[in-house]
Amino acid sequence: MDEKFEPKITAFVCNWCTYAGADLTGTSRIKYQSNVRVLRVPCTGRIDYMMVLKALHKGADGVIVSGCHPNDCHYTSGNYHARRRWMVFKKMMEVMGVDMRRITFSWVSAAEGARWAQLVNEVTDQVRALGPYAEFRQIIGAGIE
Amino acid sequence: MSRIGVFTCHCGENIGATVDCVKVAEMCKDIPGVVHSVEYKYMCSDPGQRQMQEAIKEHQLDGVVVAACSPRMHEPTFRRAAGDAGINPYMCEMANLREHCSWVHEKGDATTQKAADLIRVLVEKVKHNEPLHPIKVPVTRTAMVIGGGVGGIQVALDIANGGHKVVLVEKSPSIGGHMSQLSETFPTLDCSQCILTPRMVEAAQHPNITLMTYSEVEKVDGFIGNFKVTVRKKARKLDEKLCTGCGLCIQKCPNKKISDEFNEGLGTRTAIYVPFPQAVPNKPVIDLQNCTYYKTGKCKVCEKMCPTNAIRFDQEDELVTLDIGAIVLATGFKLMKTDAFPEYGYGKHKDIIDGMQFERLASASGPTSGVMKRPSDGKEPETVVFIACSGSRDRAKGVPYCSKICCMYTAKHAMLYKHKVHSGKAYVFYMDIRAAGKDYDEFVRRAIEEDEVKYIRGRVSKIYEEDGKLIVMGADTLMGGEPVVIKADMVVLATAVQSNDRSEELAQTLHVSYDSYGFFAEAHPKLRPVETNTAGIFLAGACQAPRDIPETVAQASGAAAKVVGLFSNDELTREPIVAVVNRQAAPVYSTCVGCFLCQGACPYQAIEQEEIKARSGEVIMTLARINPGLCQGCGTCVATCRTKAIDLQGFSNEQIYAELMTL
Amino acid sequence: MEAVNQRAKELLEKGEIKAVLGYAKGTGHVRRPHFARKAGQVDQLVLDAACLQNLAVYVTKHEVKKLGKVAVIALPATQRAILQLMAERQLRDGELVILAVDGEAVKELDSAAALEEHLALKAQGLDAKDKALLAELDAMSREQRWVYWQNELSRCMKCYACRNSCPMCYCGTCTMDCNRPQWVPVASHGIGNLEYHAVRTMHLAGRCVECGECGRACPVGIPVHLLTFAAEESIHEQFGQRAGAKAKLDYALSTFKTDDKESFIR
Amino acid sequence: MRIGYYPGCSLLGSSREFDESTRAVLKALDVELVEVADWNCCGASSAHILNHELSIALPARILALAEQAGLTEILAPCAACSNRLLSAQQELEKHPEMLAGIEKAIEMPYKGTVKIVNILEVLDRLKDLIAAKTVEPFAKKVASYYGCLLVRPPRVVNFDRPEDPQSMDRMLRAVGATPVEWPFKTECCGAAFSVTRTDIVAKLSGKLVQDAVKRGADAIVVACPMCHSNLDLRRAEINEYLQQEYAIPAMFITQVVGLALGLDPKALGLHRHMVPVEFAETAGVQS
Repeated sequence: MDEKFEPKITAFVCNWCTYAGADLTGTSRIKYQSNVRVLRVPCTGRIDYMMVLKALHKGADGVIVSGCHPNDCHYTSGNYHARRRWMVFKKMMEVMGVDMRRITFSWVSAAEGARWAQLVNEVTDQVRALGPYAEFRQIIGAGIE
Repeated sequence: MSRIGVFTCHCGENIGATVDCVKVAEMCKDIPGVVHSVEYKYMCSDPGQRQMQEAIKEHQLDGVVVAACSPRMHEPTFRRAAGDAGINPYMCEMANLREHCSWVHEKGDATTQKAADLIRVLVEKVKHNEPLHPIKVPVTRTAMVIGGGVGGIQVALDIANGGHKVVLVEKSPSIGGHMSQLSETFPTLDCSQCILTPRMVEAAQHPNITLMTYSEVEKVDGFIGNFKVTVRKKARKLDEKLCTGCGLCIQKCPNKKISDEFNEGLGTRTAIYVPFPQAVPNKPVIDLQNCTYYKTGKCKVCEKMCPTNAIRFDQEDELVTLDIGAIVLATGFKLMKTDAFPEYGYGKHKDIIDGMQFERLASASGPTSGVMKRPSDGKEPETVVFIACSGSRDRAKGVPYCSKICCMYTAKHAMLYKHKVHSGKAYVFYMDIRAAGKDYDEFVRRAIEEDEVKYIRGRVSKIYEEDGKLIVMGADTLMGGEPVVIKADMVVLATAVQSNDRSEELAQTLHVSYDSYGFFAEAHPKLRPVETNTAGIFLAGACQAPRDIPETVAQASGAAAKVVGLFSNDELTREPIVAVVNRQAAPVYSTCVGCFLCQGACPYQAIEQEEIKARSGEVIMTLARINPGLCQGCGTCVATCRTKAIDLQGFSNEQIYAELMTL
Repeated sequence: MEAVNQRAKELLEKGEIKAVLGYAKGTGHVRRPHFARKAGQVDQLVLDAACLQNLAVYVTKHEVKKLGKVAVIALPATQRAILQLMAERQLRDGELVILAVDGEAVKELDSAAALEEHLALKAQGLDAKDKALLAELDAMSREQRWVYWQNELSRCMKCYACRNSCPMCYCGTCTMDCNRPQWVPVASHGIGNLEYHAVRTMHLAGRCVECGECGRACPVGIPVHLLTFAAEESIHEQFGQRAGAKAKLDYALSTFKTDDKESFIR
Repeated sequence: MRIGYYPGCSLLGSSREFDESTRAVLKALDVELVEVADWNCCGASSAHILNHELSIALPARILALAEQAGLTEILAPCAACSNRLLSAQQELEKHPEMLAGIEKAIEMPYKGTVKIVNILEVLDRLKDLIAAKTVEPFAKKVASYYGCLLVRPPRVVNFDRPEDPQSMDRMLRAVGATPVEWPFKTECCGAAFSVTRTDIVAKLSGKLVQDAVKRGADAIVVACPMCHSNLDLRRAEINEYLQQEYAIPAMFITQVVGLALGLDPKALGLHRHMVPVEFAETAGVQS
């Protein structure tokens, strides 16, 4: 296993802001690292914390959760509900000792193509520096179905 | 076992240059459930689409993944094509190889691998897709326009002329709005009432328009095409059918010293009154706060005088519930009052007035019959200072935005003043002159050049009164910040345009969004300027942002076109991306436990209570039910539900779980 | 105790209630829940410092509801749980007679509004012991916490005693028992246990009345209650809301403020 | 009531009567003043122009000393002092990254827990007691003059209505005085030009004196040492500039309250004024 470690990054993004923002990254031909796999949902409000846990379960070394900035939600308040859920989820994960450097929450609007590229690069670099999420992989090892 | 087809698009060089599409198509053949995988130069082209349709038939595909550009671009295209080929359109998904892969990564194996991964995720999703059917909702072809100013009147007339019924609701006793108060309008200086009153009469007489003046919207239920609106018809204390509008009651009303709202407090009216002579309808109302009878229990002079016995002191407010298909908000604006300016004396100087008060002073139908007299002593003002941006673009006043109309009306005011007082001196303090619009800048130049209005670029820091004069202390920033002191007889503040009183309350009643200043928010600032985020509710005029008359009227016609477009269908079709609460056989009925924790999470009040009843009629349990007409499909309730009793069609738990499991 | 039993007897005799739910002597010092169905059985009820269990867990059960109107001897945590259950529409006003016991004082309540008023007079929050335990957790490094919980959870065999003892875990079909999709693995291995306890904590965040029943119920002594306590306390700290305090549903995770303060979202 | 006290330099020098009257009035109202030991200069009008860090470190030291003394609140009667203390406190709140450097400079920890209040806020709290204890109502027409530092910048001081403050007027009414309507409550007096450019002071303060008299005031009441210096100490220059002898006295609010409470004029430092505190029957003009 001399091969250089390439992290696996899973991103959950809302359709109206961050997904559209990532589209804009493409239209603007801004390059970023290809480790990320994006899952599209309508709104950050739809993002169940179980999705984040399952992403880790499936061996993601880093997770990005991103949606519309406060006030910009296509559904007026889905992101506000999501923000609260994240605040509680983060606290609980910290209590359980989960490495929260691996889960990044952010707001990326439909106009922020460059910001999406920057975010993905930053997260990829950071997670690459952290290395594989060994602790989690250890408990997964005990129970892959 | 699923039979899924994968169609990989080169998008010319756009995908093909960095992603090895041929290899991707090959790789996809190995995904379980994929029975057909091809690549093509341009999938969205006519031959491309045809190729997909033929493959659907030939290989009896039950699901399709098109690996091409963003679904935000061509999802409707390919879903339509798939539908035409005989499968349910919602069995088609798109993998975004272009915006999310080929355009943002370098050419190489990693990029090709990512492209294949993206497709694999969507293949797993499609395996769990369910055929969905667009939601159809009926449409009530009656529109409600809230606000009877020039914007509301225009909307009502346009919809009515389009052949649909309109209910025009106005909270004050007459339609006409602010425009009926104006003296003359920029940039043509034509008389405001002369152009507005014919429209008011037309609206009143139109067979498709029902006027509800002196009425306010109290409650709005339902959803696009199917609103139920409750309107409070405030008691005029008058039988409108009997009243002929003769005005005898007004002449005889003993209580004549009431500050007149229409004249912005510069004149007086009686307790039973019509706001202005051309009011529509020309039927009086009794002002309960000021009527002697309601204050002391004695008087009733109007009742005795009325030749048709139309006065009804015992009349009560009436609540009317109407079925409405679309709503247009045209509730207008208000001006900041002079008492919001401590630096200009908190409104305690009578001769510091706002723009609307000046309109009344300049109006031929105003309290001075259009003769320039200052409010304090009725003298003709020899020097008048106009201050633009009074409150606007001023963070300290909470108004960082530009009020848009003031530059123009200030030029108009200065001009009108000069036309009436030829020897008078008019000064305008301004920050910038924003006169963008047809013939607008020419108009301002005319004020400066022909009417010799002195424009001073600078702010006024203070106004105080000394020896019967108003001392205006300003600065001329074009002269190096030189202090300027002007002894004026009257000062006109072009105060900021603000959202109307109780606009936030109304927004909450209608569940439309509003900005931090109380202006209603459009669905998209550029592409959907007359729609709100709530389907079926539209906007016109200054309730959305400061606007002048031409813009308001243009937007009103735009909103009317949207409503007429909506009414051209028998039924509305909506994307079936909505949340659903599961139902199961008795005795479980549903995994919903009826805790209704989801209700607060719904931005659309779409979660209702459904009672499950036994044959005896006894309620066995109360479950959540989602109204598909109201649900917009955000899925916040889905993530909130503990028992996963709610699921979102198109983004279901099974679909997302399947996607995750491929990663 | 006398006063409560007296009143319970009266209610039973008058036929206003079908049973009284309280505590009776169990093995050794243990107190077990007890339904007195007849006035004569009321004397078996005891009330002392050993009575710990949150009795609210029973009142939403189908079998209990079927009995008809029941009186509950409700210690403070039980009172909070009942109020939260009422806010979550699992109990209606008048469905129970709540014999609220606070030290020596006894009060008879039968509605959410009355319960809210009654509870408003009392300080809420964790006792010193639990606070100290949370502080201990807090003082650990992230890695230590991970090891601590992995070590604790390694004993979990998913008996679901924590779930079943919790008054707020009343769902007919628990998400743990859902299998389309099977979000949480059934087996009690590393990831299965972590995910189960994460889900349990998230489901109770904003709803936990901090009775600690889950921790007491655990047969292998995992302090699972610390997870829900930590979540509940952080909700109170961040949003000012507390479960079991309001008659009208005030669930922290289905309400929001536009200026909710956080510093981690980029 | 027990409250921390930071007199600052003016109250020990040019405005001793402000210190004397503040102490006298608060003593009469049973307020214990605890002077911050070893206090230093607040930085006043110069530090913030020269060195930003210094302008924060100086007030921070005073506040840190107050913290160490266990004080929760500190009265700084001088408007410049209270303004500087507030500015520094807010700056450190907004920029926590500066804290380490400041703590190093002042060689003590700083927590930012002390609340800074001005004299009008303290008197306002005691308004009912003052009204009850008033034995000689100050039945004069007064021009209440707030100057700039008490109310500006509004974001920093967050006190009263910046353009048309009312707190002093309320206090004056409570002791029987009648505030006149006048537009110059927060006009510039010339401030620190008191020393360097007396001609500017004469012009600016002259306008104030002239207008106060014109509007019938018997006294100008202030709450800032600099305002007082300009209106009192520089009266000769003002009168020369205006070519008229204005005798209207300028008084500190604490002196007015003290008189109403029946305190000895000497204890209130009234004898220290350049313009005698005497009231003509009608107006303050002696030609």
